[in-house]
Amino acid sequence: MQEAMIKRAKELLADGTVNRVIGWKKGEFFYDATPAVFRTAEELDRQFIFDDFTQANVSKYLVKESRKDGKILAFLKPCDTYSFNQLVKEHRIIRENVYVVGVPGGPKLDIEKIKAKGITGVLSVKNENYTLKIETLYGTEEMPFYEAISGKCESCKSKKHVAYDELIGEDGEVLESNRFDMVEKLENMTAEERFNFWQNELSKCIRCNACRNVCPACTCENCVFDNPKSGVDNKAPADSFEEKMFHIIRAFHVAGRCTDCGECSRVCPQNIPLHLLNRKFIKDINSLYGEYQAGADTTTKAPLNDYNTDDCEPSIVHERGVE
Amino acid sequence: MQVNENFEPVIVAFCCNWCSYAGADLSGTNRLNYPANVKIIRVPCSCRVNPMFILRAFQKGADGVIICGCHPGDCHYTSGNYFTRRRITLLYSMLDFLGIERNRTRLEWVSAAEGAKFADVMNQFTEDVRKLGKNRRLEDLRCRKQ
Amino acid sequence: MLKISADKLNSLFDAISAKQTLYITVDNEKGSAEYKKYESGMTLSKSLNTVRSAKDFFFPQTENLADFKVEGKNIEVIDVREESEDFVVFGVRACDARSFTILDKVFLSEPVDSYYKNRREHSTIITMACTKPAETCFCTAFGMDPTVPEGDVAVFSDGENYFFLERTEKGKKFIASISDMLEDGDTAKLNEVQEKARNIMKKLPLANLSTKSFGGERLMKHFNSEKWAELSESCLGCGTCTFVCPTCQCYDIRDFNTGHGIKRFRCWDSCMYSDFTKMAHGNSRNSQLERFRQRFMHKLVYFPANNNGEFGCVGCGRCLSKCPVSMNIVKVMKALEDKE
Amino acid sequence: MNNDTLIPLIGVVTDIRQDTPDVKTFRVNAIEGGKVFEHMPGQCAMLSIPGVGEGMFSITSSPTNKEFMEFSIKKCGCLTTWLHAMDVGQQITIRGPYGNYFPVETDLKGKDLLFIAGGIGLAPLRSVINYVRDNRANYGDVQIIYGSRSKDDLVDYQEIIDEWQADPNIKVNLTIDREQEGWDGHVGFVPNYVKELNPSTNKTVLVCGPPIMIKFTLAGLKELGFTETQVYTTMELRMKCGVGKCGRCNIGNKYVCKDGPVFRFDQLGELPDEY
Repeated sequence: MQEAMIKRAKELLADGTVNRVIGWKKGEFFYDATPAVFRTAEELDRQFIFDDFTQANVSKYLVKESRKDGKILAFLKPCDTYSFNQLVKEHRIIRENVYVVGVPGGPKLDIEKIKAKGITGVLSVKNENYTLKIETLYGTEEMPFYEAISGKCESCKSKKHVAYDELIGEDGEVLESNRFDMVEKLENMTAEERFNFWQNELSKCIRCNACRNVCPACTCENCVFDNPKSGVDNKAPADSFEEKMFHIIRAFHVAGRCTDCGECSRVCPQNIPLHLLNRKFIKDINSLYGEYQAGADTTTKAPLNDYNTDDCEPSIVHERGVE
Repeated sequence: MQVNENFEPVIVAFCCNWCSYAGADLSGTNRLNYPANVKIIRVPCSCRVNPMFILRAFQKGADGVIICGCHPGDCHYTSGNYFTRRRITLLYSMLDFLGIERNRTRLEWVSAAEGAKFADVMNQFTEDVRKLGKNRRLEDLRCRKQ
Repeated sequence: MLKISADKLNSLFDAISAKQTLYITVDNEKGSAEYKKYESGMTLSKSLNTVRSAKDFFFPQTENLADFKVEGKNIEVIDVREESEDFVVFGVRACDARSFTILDKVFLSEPVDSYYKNRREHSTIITMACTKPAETCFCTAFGMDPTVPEGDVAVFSDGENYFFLERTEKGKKFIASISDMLEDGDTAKLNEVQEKARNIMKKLPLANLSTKSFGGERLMKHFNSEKWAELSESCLGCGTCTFVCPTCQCYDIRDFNTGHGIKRFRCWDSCMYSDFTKMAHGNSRNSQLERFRQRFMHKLVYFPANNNGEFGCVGCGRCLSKCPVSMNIVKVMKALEDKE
Repeated sequence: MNNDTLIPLIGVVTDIRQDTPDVKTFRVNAIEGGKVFEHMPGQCAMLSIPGVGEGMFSITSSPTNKEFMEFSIKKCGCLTTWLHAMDVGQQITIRGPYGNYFPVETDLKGKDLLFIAGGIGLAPLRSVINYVRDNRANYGDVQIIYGSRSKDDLVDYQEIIDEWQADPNIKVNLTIDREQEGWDGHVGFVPNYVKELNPSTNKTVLVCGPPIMIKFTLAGLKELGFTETQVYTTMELRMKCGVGKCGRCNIGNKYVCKDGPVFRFDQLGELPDEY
């Protein structure tokens, strides 16, 4: 796949369709690819990488990149195309300045999951019939492929590209996913259990803002949490209230716009399951206002910018689930 | 749960200028009683209530937050309260998801003619919150008075 | 050397925690390590290092500096400082132990930061020698030997026993206080384990990382490097690297109105944030490029310029594993180092 | 526990003077009278209103003033707007003094001095000017070139007229940017005025003002034959701690709060252009 992508990128650079390519650049190790812009065929040959560990969603970079001179080639995985579409819909990405090549998605692997197994000093990973052979400083280790799948790919919602100019490989289908399972599990707990669950998770937050800054839906030029006049104490988890406030508002600001790409949980240094907050909103929107998938198209109205005169009352919250 | 009879909850009520605030006025001129625990904040429309306002009220010591607006269809700005309804439903659902007691939050439609309803709603809500006791799950410890 | 057998380690923890607060590294439910206050039954983590660094003990993420009571035109300042309790931190790695000497250079230089000093003086640091370094480790580049860490007491494990080596006066006192639980032990196996660890150290992927291209004298050269544009391109401007870094020490001072007084607190701040240098008019570091450059220049150039060549990085590898876009100090060093 | 520099002292505002439409000068005393602390010309202090903010301001009064400290503050942000709205008798928190100072007792001693200021840039220099006036015998010629947008924007205009211009040992040259009724002095930008006046190159120059003014003035001085080692300026960047620990006000490896705010231009030349 990587070769095909490099080949196609070089062709598009050569015929002048695009003057830049956004993709992933090889890192120090086999797993730490960095999103990067490539300008020449030589750079692509030397550094372009696309493998089991290129998880990062590059669509947010296109907000800035699509405002620069010339067209940029973007390789987007199916989940990335949803973010891309959503940003096009919100007029954040200038569609004409991006040439999208859809590439197959995951499942991608997460090095953290490998390390959480106690495997340390990893040097390389090979996938042999869905068993990972891991070369380490301390000998070879093995683990099942599926146990190393990144959180965001475990509950993949779709393998279909919703926006592209051309495809490499075949397009997939929207999947029946199990992504709301954990949300449901929490809903069925008692309020106190839920409170304890979130208290434990959110108290780990160090307010690094990685979840916000990586989020393709968070594209405000100046975030409310960066505005000293808003009176919100950013940076400081001074009290457990601060983290709750931050995470509720963060999720709320992207409610109805979050495509469930899973980047927030991927980047969290403390492994807080932030996607659950977003999925709770998605689940509520689906069940209360009709099925809606942000980013699936560029025309429909977002659920929070819309209403029906016969919408349910907020008291519905009091009537369902467990107190 | 143990109910502290002496506990006086702090209730913050966001009232829309055109209906509910007038409703509160009416309940006053009709000499209807509603608890002194209720602190009314007048907003131009229930839609003006940013979710952050609600969280901030809890942070600074509120034990319950209620939003009052015009009945659906009667919004002074045509559709403001329809947006409120969706937004607040999702927010309350999220607070519930985080384990905040669900009876601490409420939304009621109170028109300018419904002075009695206003008093009823406030009496009922204050009682509900009184039963729950002090807000501990969504409070900022720094704001707690020793 | 004095030792305790591995199965008795917990009884040692019980004995220490009976006298003073003890923090050890434990694994959480997600398999990553963190420092926790010791309670009976906790087991020492086998992980190499914690996600959050040990700087929290001396420079917590938020702390109250002072309270103010404002009444009319009058202001009253309330000093909220209290003498810290004595505490022991067990299981600090060589890199984090070195980070304390770096933080000392900042906080204990005149005027001394009394908040930091207070906690520092009341602490006993017990370090743990590394036997299984990870691929992200590069502490040797900064002149450390992780098999013989600094700290007040260094602890070595040969798998069956834990050996104790005093490294400071404070450490000597500490060992004396637990000496009834320790016995003399044979270090033959330990020497083997250490030899093995040293050999691994030489084979680490980053073993050849060199600092010779950096230091105060390269200030203008590195500052004006054209590489920064490319390096900072993917930076999200989040604060992950700074918050997990054991040596990042920038802070912000803010006021919080509690409704019945003002609390002035200080909290970690990040040079990666856009409001870090924002003034009423203008910002001296407007672009992410400048902010990104500041962080690495500080560690590799400015800090050594002000501190006799000592670098502001300890090679713990946290930023390597935690950066959302995998941009880190190693990549920066390799891009900027002198070719040939 | 010893005092910590981050824990402020209390000062009382005993006088407020409206200097220009957007600059007020505040007189600050300790509660029990007298000064809160001593300082040297060019040093700064952290003033704050709890709950509003804290900011670094240069102390505009001379250390030779034994009764009070003064701060000339321009209204531009959150804290300064609050300060401008307050009344006499208001307490504020104050900590300092921070930073280095103009070398009035060493390098400047016995030298001919040329002060060049623009707008609110006079604030830090006023401390030096009055210090020099009070120790007049230690210094040679003193010349002040001061410019502002208009006559109304000249900070400390009364003091300039009543005391400095009246002082036979000081030469004062004022200028404003544009023609104005009631102004018969010079009109034009400060850098150009400096060139017109063509001061002798054996003077030591102390310059402060908006960055763009400093830049052109320095270029002008170089044209006239001044070297960078003859010119001092004072800087400002965002500060929080005031003691070189919070990490934001650095220019290269120098912290403006601790190693500055006073720099000689040849020192600045060795640092990155990030201010």
